Amino acid sequence: MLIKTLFAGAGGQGVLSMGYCLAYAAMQEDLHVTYMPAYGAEVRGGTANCTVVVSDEDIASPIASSPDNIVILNNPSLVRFTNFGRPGGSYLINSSLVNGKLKRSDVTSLYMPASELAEKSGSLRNANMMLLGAFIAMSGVVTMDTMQAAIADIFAKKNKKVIDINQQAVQSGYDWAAAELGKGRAAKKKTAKKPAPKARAAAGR
Amino acid sequence: MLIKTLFAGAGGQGVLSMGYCLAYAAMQEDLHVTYMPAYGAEVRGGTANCTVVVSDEDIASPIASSPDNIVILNNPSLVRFTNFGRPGGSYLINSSLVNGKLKRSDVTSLYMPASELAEKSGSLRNANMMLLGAFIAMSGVVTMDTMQAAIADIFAKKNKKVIDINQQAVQSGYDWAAAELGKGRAAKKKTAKKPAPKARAAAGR
Amino acid sequence: MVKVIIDKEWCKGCGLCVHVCPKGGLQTAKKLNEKGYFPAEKCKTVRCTGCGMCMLVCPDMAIQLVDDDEI
Amino acid sequence: MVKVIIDKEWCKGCGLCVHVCPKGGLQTAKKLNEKGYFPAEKCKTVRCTGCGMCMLVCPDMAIQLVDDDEI
Amino acid sequence: MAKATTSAKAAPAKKAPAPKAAAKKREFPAARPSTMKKAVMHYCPGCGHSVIHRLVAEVLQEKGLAEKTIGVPPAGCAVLAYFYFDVDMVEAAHGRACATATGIKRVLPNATVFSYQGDGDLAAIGTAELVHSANRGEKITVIFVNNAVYGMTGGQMAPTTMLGQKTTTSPFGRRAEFEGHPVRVCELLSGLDGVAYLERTKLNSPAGIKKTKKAIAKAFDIQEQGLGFSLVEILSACPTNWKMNPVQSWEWIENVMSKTFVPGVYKDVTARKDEEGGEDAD
Amino acid sequence: MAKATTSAKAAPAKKAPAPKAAAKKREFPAARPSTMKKAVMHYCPGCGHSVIHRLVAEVLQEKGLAEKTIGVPPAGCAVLAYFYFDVDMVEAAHGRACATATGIKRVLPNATVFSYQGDGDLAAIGTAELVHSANRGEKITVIFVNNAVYGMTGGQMAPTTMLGQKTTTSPFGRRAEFEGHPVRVCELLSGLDGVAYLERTKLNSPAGIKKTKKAIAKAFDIQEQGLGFSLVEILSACPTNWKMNPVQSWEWIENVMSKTFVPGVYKDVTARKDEEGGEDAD
Amino acid sequence: MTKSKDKPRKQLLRGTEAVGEAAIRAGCRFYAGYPITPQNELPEYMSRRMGELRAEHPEENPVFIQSESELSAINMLLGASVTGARCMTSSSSPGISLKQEGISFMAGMELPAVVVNIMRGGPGLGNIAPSQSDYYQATRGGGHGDYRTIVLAPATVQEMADLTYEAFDLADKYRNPVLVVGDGMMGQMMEPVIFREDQPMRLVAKLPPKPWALRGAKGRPSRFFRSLILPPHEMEEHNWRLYRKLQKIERKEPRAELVSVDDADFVVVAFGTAARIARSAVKRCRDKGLKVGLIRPITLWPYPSQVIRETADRGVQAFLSFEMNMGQMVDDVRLAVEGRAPVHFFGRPGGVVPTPVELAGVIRRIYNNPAKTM
Amino acid sequence: MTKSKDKPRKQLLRGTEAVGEAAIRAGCRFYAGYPITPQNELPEYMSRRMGELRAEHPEENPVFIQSESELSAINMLLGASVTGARCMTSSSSPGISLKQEGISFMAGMELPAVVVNIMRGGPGLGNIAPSQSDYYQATRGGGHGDYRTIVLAPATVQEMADLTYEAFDLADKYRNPVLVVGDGMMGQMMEPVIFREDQPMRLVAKLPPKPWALRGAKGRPSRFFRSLILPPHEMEEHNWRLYRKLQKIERKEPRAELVSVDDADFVVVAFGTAARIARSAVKRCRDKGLKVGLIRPITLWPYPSQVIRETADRGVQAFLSFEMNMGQMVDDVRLAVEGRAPVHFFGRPGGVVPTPVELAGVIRRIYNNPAKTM
Ligand SMILES: Cc1ncc(C[n+]2csc(CCOP(=O)(O)OP(=O)(O)O)c2C)c(N)n1
Ligand SMILES: Cc1ncc(C[n+]2csc(CCOP(=O)(O)OP(=O)(O)O)c2C)c(N)n1
Ligand code: SF4
Ligand code: SF4
Ligand code: SF4
Ligand code: SF4
Ligand code: SF4
Ligand code: SF4
Ligand SMILES: [Mg+2]
Ligand SMILES: [Mg+2]
Repeated sequence: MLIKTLFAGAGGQGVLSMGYCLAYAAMQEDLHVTYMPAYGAEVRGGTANCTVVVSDEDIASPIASSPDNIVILNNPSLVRFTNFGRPGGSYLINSSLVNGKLKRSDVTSLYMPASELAEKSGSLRNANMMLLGAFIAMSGVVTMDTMQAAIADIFAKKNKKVIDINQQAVQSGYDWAAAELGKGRAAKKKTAKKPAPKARAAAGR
Repeated sequence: MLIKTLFAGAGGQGVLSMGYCLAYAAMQEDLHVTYMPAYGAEVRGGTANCTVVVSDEDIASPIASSPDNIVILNNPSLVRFTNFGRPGGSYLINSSLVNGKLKRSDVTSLYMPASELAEKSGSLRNANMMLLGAFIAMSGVVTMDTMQAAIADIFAKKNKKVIDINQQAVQSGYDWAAAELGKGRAAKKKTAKKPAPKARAAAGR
Repeated sequence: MVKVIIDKEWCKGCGLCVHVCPKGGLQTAKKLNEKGYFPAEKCKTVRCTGCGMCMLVCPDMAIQLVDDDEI
Repeated sequence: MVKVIIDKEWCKGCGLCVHVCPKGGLQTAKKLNEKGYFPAEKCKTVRCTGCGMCMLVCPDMAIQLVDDDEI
Repeated sequence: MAKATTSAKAAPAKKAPAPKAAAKKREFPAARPSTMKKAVMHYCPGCGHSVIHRLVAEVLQEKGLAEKTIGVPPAGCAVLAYFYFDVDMVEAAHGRACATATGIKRVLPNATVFSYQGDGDLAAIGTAELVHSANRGEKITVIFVNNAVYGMTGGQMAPTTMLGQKTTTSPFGRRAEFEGHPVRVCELLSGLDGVAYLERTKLNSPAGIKKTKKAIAKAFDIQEQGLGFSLVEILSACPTNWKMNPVQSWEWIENVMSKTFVPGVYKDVTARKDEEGGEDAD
Repeated sequence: MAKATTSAKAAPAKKAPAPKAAAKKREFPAARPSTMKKAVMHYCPGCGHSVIHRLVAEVLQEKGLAEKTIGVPPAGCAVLAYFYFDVDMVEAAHGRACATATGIKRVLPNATVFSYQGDGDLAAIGTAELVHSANRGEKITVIFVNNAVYGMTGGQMAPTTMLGQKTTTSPFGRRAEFEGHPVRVCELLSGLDGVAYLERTKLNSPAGIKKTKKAIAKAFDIQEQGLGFSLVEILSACPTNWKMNPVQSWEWIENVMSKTFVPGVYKDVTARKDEEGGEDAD
Repeated sequence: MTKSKDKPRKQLLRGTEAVGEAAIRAGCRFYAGYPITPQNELPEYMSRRMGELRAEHPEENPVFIQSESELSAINMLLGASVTGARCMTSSSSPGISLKQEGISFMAGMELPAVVVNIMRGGPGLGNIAPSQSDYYQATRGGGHGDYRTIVLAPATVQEMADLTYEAFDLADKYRNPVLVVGDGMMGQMMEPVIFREDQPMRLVAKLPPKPWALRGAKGRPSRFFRSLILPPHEMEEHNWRLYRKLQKIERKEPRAELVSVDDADFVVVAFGTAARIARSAVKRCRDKGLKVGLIRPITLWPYPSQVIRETADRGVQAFLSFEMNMGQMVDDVRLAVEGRAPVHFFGRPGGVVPTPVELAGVIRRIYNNPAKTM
Repeated sequence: MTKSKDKPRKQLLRGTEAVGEAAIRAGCRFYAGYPITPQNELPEYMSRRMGELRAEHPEENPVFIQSESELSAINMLLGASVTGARCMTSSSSPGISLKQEGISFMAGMELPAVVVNIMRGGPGLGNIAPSQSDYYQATRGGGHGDYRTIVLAPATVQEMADLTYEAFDLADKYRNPVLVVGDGMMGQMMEPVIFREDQPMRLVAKLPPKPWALRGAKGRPSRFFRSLILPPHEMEEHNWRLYRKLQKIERKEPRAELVSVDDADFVVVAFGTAARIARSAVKRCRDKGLKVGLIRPITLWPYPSQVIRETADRGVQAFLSFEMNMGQMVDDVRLAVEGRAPVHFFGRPGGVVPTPVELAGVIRRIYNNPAKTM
């Protein structure tokens, strides 16, 4: 099992936190995990992305030339990473902030109006966590339990409210996606054979 | 043939010029020659010395751990270099500026009151050239003709008078020493077999 | 008459032109441009005097003044 | 009475003490020291006031004032 | 046909792209001087570098200097300046732009040579090169962009960071006791005899931009006249690392930075004595 | 028994060599403070370094600081200072003494830390370290020996070389046009906020020597009080490289050097405003 | 962040943070450095942690200085080190070049220090992508004079922590600068890290004393540190003394990890990030039945020559030095193998990180034709 | 001093003066440097000669700058070089360490320059006596990144002149920095020097044009020089391009002098001052009937590996690398020999110059027991 996920968006959209939470959760499941931010610090720009690799073995490289999963938070990222995901992989796309659709048919894609949903649910700033929840529903890289525990851990220094808000956002994203996927082939995924104990296959493969 | 000569005295006594003139003359005789100033520039001090190596072959090192000839211009140099000359070698000593005698018997030594002689002859500043003349008489490393030509060359940019003064000083030193050595074993030297064409043995060996 | 033209694809949405326009003649668009910025745009309702402040301050040279009469 | 003592082996013959003595009480010796310098020495003829200038300026701490009375 | 009115004066368009038949189609952005390449700059939204680039390029164009100019960008956010300036350029090592500019100018005394440096580059690692090229009176122009942080590397403390300012390496705010006071470059250099011109401006208003351009123009004049070293220090926004939006950044320049870094002409060998020094009315 | 009257005040002789029975036999030289080792110094006859060493050592002795002092000699003629000062010392790389002293003082805030630097070391290669440790207000004392040349390396031009002065690398005399004017360190630093004390003295007369000692004492006081960076610049003879005898060297300091490098207190945070700055009557 | 009392727990740390935290735990209380990508998070981390520590343990007097340059930083370290403080600086390639003079000084004066190089691509400004092109500089002493520094090359974030922690002990033990080298990947990547019980937070008061340190001459004769030794014979003696120390290090400290080397007839040699790729490629090859092994030098100096030589003596068909540069460590592999087997090189400079698949392809090609060096 | 019209005549020149005069003749019109013993006479010479030249040939615009530091000097050179000027800087070991960043930049930007290192003993301030302890730094690139500089190692003052003269052509030909390395002995010593007819004074106007130089964009599109290349693939491509250039240099430029190697069954390898001693020691040994030869690398990089390897193939019993350091070039000898014969090392660091007698003794000892490496 070796699952590579890229999160991409604009600076400030919380892309790096998404990756961090996923990596943290994977660590809690005693998986091998690497988290790698794209560091373009010598050139300024509004984009941010990071890659999380989860595996049950040593991980060679924390960067991915063709990730299994790609989570897209805004339009420039969609443009940039359209051809980046591996054939057969999956895309999760914040449809609120992209123009049009992914121009590929060899990957699974799920469009979530995350910004709108987040705004409606109270704060635009939760869009990333909702997407993260949806991503978990879609990919099953870690369990929701682990993720919820991870969030409690990560924000332990902040107040309880921050934890709650984030946990709720993740959950609502998960629920949204589970429902959405349920409409399609989510059921199929739920019964997919796990390639290794403690490891879950990437959704949509 | 390989003759190493060390000139030692105080800064400003013209020690480096002596070595330079000798080296220059040897060059004019198409000998292999190196001239090496002692560069103690990281430590200040009043002393100066240089080594001239003359040979009919490639010269390995321009410095000498036990020079054949040593020319001493002042007392600190005498103290410092008393044990430095190779056994069987020779010392030429400016007796005007040293206290007492060399405490060695395994070397030839010649004492020349060079400062006094120079002062008498007009200028204290000629002492070094007089010693150089004496050194040539004593060692025969180069001929007087070459040396006189070398001086003309070296001071060519200065006026005629400078050349004259220096040539006269060298000559008078040479004459003084020749006379002095004549009293002893100078005659012997004059007939000594030359070890190689164009090369002359060090006196006093 | 002098007129302001904003190239929304060169604009990075810094908002400085909006800030300096003495007439309040510029505003931030609601729609992202291709680069992902909300570009500046002219307010339909306000009359631009062609003072050129917006062009002067625009870091990305996305604004230009043109003489409308000559078009 | 205060008296000047010059250690000629520490002296480097810089001449500064000779220069500053307000009484002209010091001079340069004719004889080299072991290091090859002409050291400073007291003039036999001049009376030192013990002002200490020479000691103050001596770079090599070759000069000392001693209280003669106590010897 | 629309007539483009740029803030640059019409310049002898020697190097303008070959006149196209499509002149009728407006090309954007046309506010761009001919001394700039038509490239999107990598600077963040509202970054002062972008404006300063244009001002320098306009001055070079207006004075007809472009063809004999060699620019020296630094390591700093402006490291890619050669992608934007349409003049010969050579990248300097971090902090060494003044030395490199010296090397160029000494070989080509008639060339127009400028270095373009940030506050970290010029006032930290490049201090010795700055002070000594200023002192030697090298006939170069330094465009000094003071944004109170290390922009490129992610907002670390610079020598010019304000007291109390939090940066990634002064997380508790700069403290005079440990990190010292902000270094005022114009003041520091003003006593050096080789310096011919020093001015500090603030790039936070249309008026400030105009004033900055005037200062840059003056600095290049000084160089062309061979009078000595010239430097323009520009208080310039770094919204990204200040964690402000561009408008807030402008306000911060006004209310905070320019209190410590007082704008004004700090030296001008062409001025009468009484004109020089102190803060000038803006 | 003879009573030695040294120019140093009697100090608590804690570290004096064990009292010998031979106390009656006068030991020379006894004018030496206990903070100096009994070693012949390698300096040339008449060299200012020799005197400055003694003055610093006397001040350390008189103030009882020796046991908590760490000195930082430079690369320069004074590189061997650790052979003469009887305090802990660590050799710095050429020009970096201020950085090294900073490292020491930050770890040991209660230690007395001084650097001892020549004009090449401090005002050329060490410019950045000097300016920034001064600006940070490092609580160190810099003894700055300005002899207008690179002494150790054989008399090359220094940043402080006089206009017109011939050196081995300015064989035609220093020219303002190419080599710039002499760098005036006290003036340069005086505007930096971290600086607490700056004085320039001339070491060319008994009065100058006394004044220099006072300045050094004051600088160490400032350090002990934790007020900031202190530096004493001393105009000091290098007869060897000036190609003068020591007496002529003193005159040259008076007639030439001190005209450009005007002695005086350039900054003193303990002084009332009106006392500070400008040339003081000698 | 982590308190010394905490019992070992997993943390997700960035490479640079792991270095910083390990340094703090190892008793480092002096950091001086200058920003440069891709290691900025290290000074940033230190600025915060030293500040926190100053509040918690004012008596430890923790110091963070953002120096005016890399040169200044290394010379501040020299001062801090001579007082006995455990100290660290960090930078990336161009900045490390600027530190070479200072490193040479510290080696000459036998002053311990830890210097971290998060390498980037070069020469010149190069780029900030992962690269291993400072291998020569690190292992041969880019500075002047006869000296070496111990060079540690972690390949995981856990090792970034472990080796940094150890670096301080090694530096003190041998009184010599120790380099820790990583690259943009090692520095930026996050992985789980555990600080073990044998890696506790060490307070300054409990560190082994350094009787040689300078802190003022109270109660003892004054002494000094220098590297200037003018008389050649004394300088020679000093150099030989250093040499014997270096030889001791060469005997005692070489370290390498061996992966399925025992029965290998082809061995890849790689360190740091490259070794991660190599490990994976070797596994791929093994899966396909190729008897390939990996030697991963953990110390780049002293180089684990002996284990390589022994492996060569065991009859390995060929070696492949795999590096993210144009071929530098390959010298050391050749020097170890000394003609016993062909030594091949595969590398990609400039920040391109080859994939395990790519490397496995290279291995297969050579495996089938081991005698022919490229 | 010497006018270009003079017909060849012998001059007695100091090593540093020979370098200076050769540089002037080769068309060098830009010198920037900072004093440091034992090479001070070189900047001193340049300050005088550039001044004289400015009077004679104002149109050549000769420039001498005593920079504020070595760092500044190398970066001034970068500026001068980019304009197309032939330029030189010089220093000694610690100062050369400070130039490493700049040298890496110039190599990365493909800018020619001549850098002279009159080595002294190290590490640290060390001393000023003759030493060869910067071999690694010179040949491996003490700076960061994948690059090399051509390294020329003269062994006589005549060669100081000849190789410096040539260094400018090599630098321009390959657009790469060229190092000339000597030591205090080579720099301070005077020997007879002849500037040959094929080494005339070259006026700037007559030098080959450098179409790549920056002198303002008049009449052509503007262009720029940089070493920052952010995209890894571009950086890699750039690096490989440099690599191919370096390989070409490795093919074309290695140079060595062979002394009685033909029938030797024992070969000493030594360069610079050490080679002078070795030459004399070899002669002594030959006189005593020992079949000893000498290989003297003239280029330290590219290293004359092939001639050494060929010699080894011919069945030489053993090699001895003789160096005035603790053993650096011995790596290159080993890499060339690759196990074909034992490679011994003898060296003295710190400025002690062994005598031919001493070295001959060492040779004899090994000669009688060639297999046993020390
Ligand atoms: C020798 C060296 N040290 C450090 C760096 C990393 N670096 C690049 S730019 C920079 C500072 C940028 O700050 P500033 O000069 O203020 O320019 P800004 O980006 O703010 O415009 C630093 C430290 C480098 N490239 N080289
Ligand atoms: C990096 C480096 N560059 C150059 C030198 C050579 N050097 C030693 S001392 C010195 C300058 C001495 O001049 P100054 O600082 O004025 O001290 P002085 O000898 O005049 O007292 C120089 C250039 C060195 N040791 N290290
Ligand atoms: S030209 Fe003036 S009035 Fe018109 S939009 Fe721009 S700033 Fe506003
Ligand atoms: S100033 Fe320019 S970049 Fe900024 S919002 Fe206006 S048009 Fe866009
Ligand atoms: S104490 Fe005064 S009077 Fe006596 S010798 Fe010294 S300077 Fe002259
Ligand atoms: S001042 Fe001192 S060193 Fe100078 S001459 Fe007088 S006693 Fe001698
Ligand atoms: S980081 Fe700051 S200085 Fe750099 S481009 Fe962005 S706003 Fe400008
Ligand atoms: S060279 Fe000058 S500074 Fe150095 S010891 Fe001699 S007189 Fe003093
Ligand atoms: Mg900045
Ligand atoms: Mg000096």
